[in-house]
Amino acid sequence: MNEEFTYEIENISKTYAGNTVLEVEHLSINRGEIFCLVGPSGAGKSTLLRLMNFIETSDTGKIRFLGNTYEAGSVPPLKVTREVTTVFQRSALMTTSVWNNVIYPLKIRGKNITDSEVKRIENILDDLGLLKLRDQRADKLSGGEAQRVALARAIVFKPTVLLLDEPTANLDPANIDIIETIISKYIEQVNSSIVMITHNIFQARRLADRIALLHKGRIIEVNSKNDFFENPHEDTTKDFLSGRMIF
Amino acid sequence: MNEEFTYEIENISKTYAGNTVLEVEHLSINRGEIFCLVGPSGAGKSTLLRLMNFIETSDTGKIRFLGNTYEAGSVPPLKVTREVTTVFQRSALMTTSVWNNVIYPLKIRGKNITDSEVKRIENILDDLGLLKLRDQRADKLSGGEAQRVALARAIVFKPTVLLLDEPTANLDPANIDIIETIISKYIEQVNSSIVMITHNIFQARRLADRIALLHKGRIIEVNSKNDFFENPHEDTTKDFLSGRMIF
Amino acid sequence: MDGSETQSVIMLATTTSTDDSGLLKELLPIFEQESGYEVQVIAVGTGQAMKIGRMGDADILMVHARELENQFVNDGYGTERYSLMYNDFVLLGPVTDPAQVKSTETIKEALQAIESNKAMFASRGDESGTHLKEESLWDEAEIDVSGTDWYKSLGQGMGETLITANEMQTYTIADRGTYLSMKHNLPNLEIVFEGDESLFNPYGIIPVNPDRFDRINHEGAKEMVEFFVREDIQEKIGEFGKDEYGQPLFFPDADTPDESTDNGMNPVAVSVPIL
Amino acid sequence: MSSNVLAEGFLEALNLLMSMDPYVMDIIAVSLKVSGTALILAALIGIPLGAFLGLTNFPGKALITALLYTGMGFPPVVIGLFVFILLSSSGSLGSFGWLFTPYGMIMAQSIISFPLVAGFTMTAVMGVDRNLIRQLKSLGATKTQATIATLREARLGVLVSIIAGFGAIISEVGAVMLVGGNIEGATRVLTTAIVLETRKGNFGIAIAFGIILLTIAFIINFTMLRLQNKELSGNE
Amino acid sequence: MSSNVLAEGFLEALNLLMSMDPYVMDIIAVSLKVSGTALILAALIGIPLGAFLGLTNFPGKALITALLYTGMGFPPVVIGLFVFILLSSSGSLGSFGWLFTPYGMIMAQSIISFPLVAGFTMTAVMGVDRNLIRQLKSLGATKTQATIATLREARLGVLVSIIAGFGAIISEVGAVMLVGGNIEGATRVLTTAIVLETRKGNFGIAIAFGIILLTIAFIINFTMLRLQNKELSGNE
Ligand SMILES: Nc1ncnc2c1ncn2[C@@H]1O[C@H](COP(=O)(O)OP(=O)(O)OP(=O)(O)O)[C@@H](O)[C@H]1O
Ligand SMILES: Nc1ncnc2c1ncn2[C@@H]1O[C@H](COP(=O)(O)OP(=O)(O)OP(=O)(O)O)[C@@H](O)[C@H]1O
Ligand SMILES: [Mg+2]
Ligand SMILES: [Mg+2]
Repeated sequence: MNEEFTYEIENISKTYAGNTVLEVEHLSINRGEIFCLVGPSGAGKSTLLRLMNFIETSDTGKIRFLGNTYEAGSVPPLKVTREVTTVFQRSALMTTSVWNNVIYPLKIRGKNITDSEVKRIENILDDLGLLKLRDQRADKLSGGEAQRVALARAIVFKPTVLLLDEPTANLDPANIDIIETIISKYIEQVNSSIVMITHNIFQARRLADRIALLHKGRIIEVNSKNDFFENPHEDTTKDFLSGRMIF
Repeated sequence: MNEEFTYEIENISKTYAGNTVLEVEHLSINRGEIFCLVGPSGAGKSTLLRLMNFIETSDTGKIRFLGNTYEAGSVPPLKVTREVTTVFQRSALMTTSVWNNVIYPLKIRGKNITDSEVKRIENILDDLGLLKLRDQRADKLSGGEAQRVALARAIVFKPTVLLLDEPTANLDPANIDIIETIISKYIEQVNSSIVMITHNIFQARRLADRIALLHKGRIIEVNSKNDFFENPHEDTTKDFLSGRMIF
Repeated sequence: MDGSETQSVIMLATTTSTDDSGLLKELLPIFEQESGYEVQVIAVGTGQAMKIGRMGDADILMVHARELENQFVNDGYGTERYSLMYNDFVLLGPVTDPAQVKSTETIKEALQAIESNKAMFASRGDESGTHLKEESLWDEAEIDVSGTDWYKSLGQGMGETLITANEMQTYTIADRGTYLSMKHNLPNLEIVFEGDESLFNPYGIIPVNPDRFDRINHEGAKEMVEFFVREDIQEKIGEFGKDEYGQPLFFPDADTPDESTDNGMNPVAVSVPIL
Repeated sequence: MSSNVLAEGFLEALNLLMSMDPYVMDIIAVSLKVSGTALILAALIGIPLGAFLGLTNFPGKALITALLYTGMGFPPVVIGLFVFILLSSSGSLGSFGWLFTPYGMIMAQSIISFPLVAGFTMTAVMGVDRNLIRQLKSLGATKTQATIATLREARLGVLVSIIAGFGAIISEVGAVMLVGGNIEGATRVLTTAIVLETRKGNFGIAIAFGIILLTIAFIINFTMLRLQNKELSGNE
Repeated sequence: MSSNVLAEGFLEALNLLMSMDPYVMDIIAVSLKVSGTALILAALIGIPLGAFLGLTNFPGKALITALLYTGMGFPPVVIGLFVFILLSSSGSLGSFGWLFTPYGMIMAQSIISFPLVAGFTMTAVMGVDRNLIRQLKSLGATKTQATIATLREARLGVLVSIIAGFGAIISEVGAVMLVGGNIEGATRVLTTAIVLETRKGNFGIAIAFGIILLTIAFIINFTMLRLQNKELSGNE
């Protein structure tokens, strides 16, 4: 685990029904960084995240992850995939209580929910303003509540790598603030990385160490936060930042 | 249809499992305005929209809508409810092609899809960058694509009142721009109103005529756009705008 | 189905064993050809056949349960019972004959041998003509089978009972016709006792009383009775099965005077089949 | 013995099918006619009722549902008996003259398959995302239109409800035996023919009929499923 | 007359149940024991298999699925015949001595109910939001854990698959008649008793047994559904 990179992605691609929606020649995610992925709707951002979580496999290329290389079509062993988790764009909760949803990752890992664990989990729920919803059925939550439950469920088992697909899309400014604080603190705990998709450029600016622009399935530019916003290499990036159409 | 107000809401409330999540004493929506509803997650915004679309009925009070009054528990006739539609926070598309989804409201109204109609619908899809997805199955769309299809489906049949629940939550700046333009143009077509929930304060600022802050199920403040941002009456509003916690 | 159509069809309710013997398949086409009627055969349990008659859903019955037949006529559901033919019951058992029934002289001794050896016996147990006959035989042998564990009451038709007895290697009582027609499927069974005069099994044919129900095809039923008792048809009955089994399955007895209509209590006419 | 009988059955089945034996062809035709008609009737009532139950709440619904699910296990022979009593000359519908005719069999089989179709349709409809149903209403769908769209969403479940209803009646023997009477050339169907041959100890022919029945059911199911091919892809 | 027979049946049913007639109690006990055990066996194989089929794609799956759905309509009497031939003294499993015992009946009924349980479980699992399944995997669920969670999501459908399996075998007569032999005091169950009474022409008693059977099935279904009460609320 002394590698410089959490991910090193080479030449991966993904095709659905004859349509190649992702084609990444090279992308590496450094240890300890928050990496933001931006790009227009349909660019392939969520697809890339699914491949990074090994929920789907790429059609070509390979992914080096936490020190081991996985060829297209192959999947790491459970021990390794359990080190990474995604908070999906569209939160998918089980039709049971909020509490049961949040402790699910611990239960499937055979963890005992001791009193101190209960305390810890309740603290996380409290931080996210969810404590009073502890026993509510998850299919009755508001949009933003569901999104926060999904985040709580992801961080409760302290995965090494956290992939976030627009985790604040359905939230108000105050809640966005809370979640950004949680994300910033979390990167100090995990000795690895956070990859986050966001359409909120201000959010990327507040949180990211580096930013990549994905467009039509290809990486247009990867840059440090400052340069991405101040000195982008590519015209496409400039257009994207200014809200001009780049489809 | 010469009323001053599209909606006049009096003393409505909604309770789920003993929990009162909405209690609005008075709220009126003017003809011809874009009305933005903001507030923290779980405030009751989506619930209010469901009542305004008569998908659920309130437990108390009454709603005057397009010139007629509907008591708690009663629902307008089909002809009237067909004048209002909602784009939900979480887009719910049928598992068929994008095209079939978009023409659904026309089909259930017995409309003939003439060649010129096809042209018109294709233009809407094109505006929203969806034309090339016309025949894709709607359950295979990206988050932002699905949200745009849901919007296309709502405006295609030209409802008099449009209720939008965070219609740009999953979109990039350029797409947000497109949709805001479409919304601004649409209000000129409909001789009534648009009510829109958004967490994006900048968006409210760009689009709204008036803004209301909902908090814990109650309306805290209704104000013109300028005053809401520049001279809010309430401290809660100030806190909300500055991103401070107001739970 | 309208009225005129009804009258061109004759509903014959019979027992499964009668139908399974194949006799009707041989004779009915001749009748249909001659008379122009179409005959539809409902093959069911004995009790069920009587019930169908009592509900007016058949035009004519062909069964072999003398007591029940008399009762049917006496209760006014049938016009008259006509004797048709008879065969006999045989006692079947495993080839090994564990109760040594083969050495007995009378059916009474045979059944007593089964009881004293506690050899398994499979009864149809379905209140069919065969079952009622079997019960009367146990009565005559003064054996109470209830509550014994060697006596298996199956509650099934003749065919099923023979299959079961063959598998379980038990004794059982069957009519000769059914046994012969299924013999090739019953390798474990053979006749261990036959020929006792109390094993006589007469078949009757009863038109359903048209006065009791609408829509009874009484004309057809009468014609069918006339057909079955006719000399050439009676002869055919006596010939049936000879080619295939080397012996007849049934013996015509339409000539036997039938006194049941006189006093209704006429005991079964006794005539030992010549086998 | 066992392999002999099975092999014999297969050969016999092939033989019967190849030779287009009119006796067998007639039995197949009656089976398909009776069960097909019964299924259509059951679907015409069962699918709307199932959709209604799946989409509505009312007091006593749990009771109705339990009754419906119990109806799935209604012994065919008891249904046959009810229908028999009704259709008998001395029964209330005796004047129809349907006893021992395909009409009576269709009636009995409709009753048998209806709870299956309705029950599974209900379950399938209840599995549809409730947000979608709300969205449909918001788009102006009438109750009927929303129901139709919901059934379309639940199409695999509805298809399976039909398959289940068909499977139950094409393989059913108790009711058709009782109500139809197993009359050769008129009301004999595959299952009653199987029972008849079994009773006679002709296991080979019985199995041949069984194989024919299964082949028909398989072809019908496979065709229906092909039409819904995409729906079958696993929920990986 | 028809109403007479029905009324007679109801009274008779009440009477039999009230008097706790040992003959009847014995029949009920055998019915429940045989069908209950068969159902448990069918569920133990059918639920995992159905979940697997619902969650996986592989070549030839459409074929397997069609076979499974066809199995739902496998005539019980043919299954009975197969099992009979297998268990007969000259059959491959003849040495078990299971013919005409509850073991043989359980074997036949497991085979009958298994495709129903598996088929409906599969359909229910395929109705679960595929995003949820992805999310579970992403949270670190093993294939088995994700399957269990998916079955929990599809719980109403799985419950209905069990109810359907139970309904099919508790009401089934062809196979138990053949394999069990309807031996009084040993292998007689409610359905074979119904057939027996029907053959005897005792329609009243037959209907009484039918009512008893339905009452039992209803109580079991109602109890199971109560446990899942919330799931029943309509998808309004
Ligand atoms: N299973 C699938 N089958 C076919 N097309 C797919 C599938 N999944 C994704 N796509 C297509 O791939 C493209 C990229 O999808 P993806 O979800 O990665 O976009 P995204 O960048 O996350 O967009 P958004 O910001 O709108 O969520 C889209 O055009 C989408 O329609
Ligand atoms: N069917 C329900 N049963 C119980 N509670 C519910 C139900 N629907 C909504 N709620 C609760 O009502 C409250 C208001 O929900 P609503 O969806 O209106 O919030 P919102 O303002 O739209 O929030 P968000 O911005 O997060 O979408 C929430 O706390 C939610 O948990
Ligand atoms: Mg996405
Ligand atoms: Mg909301």
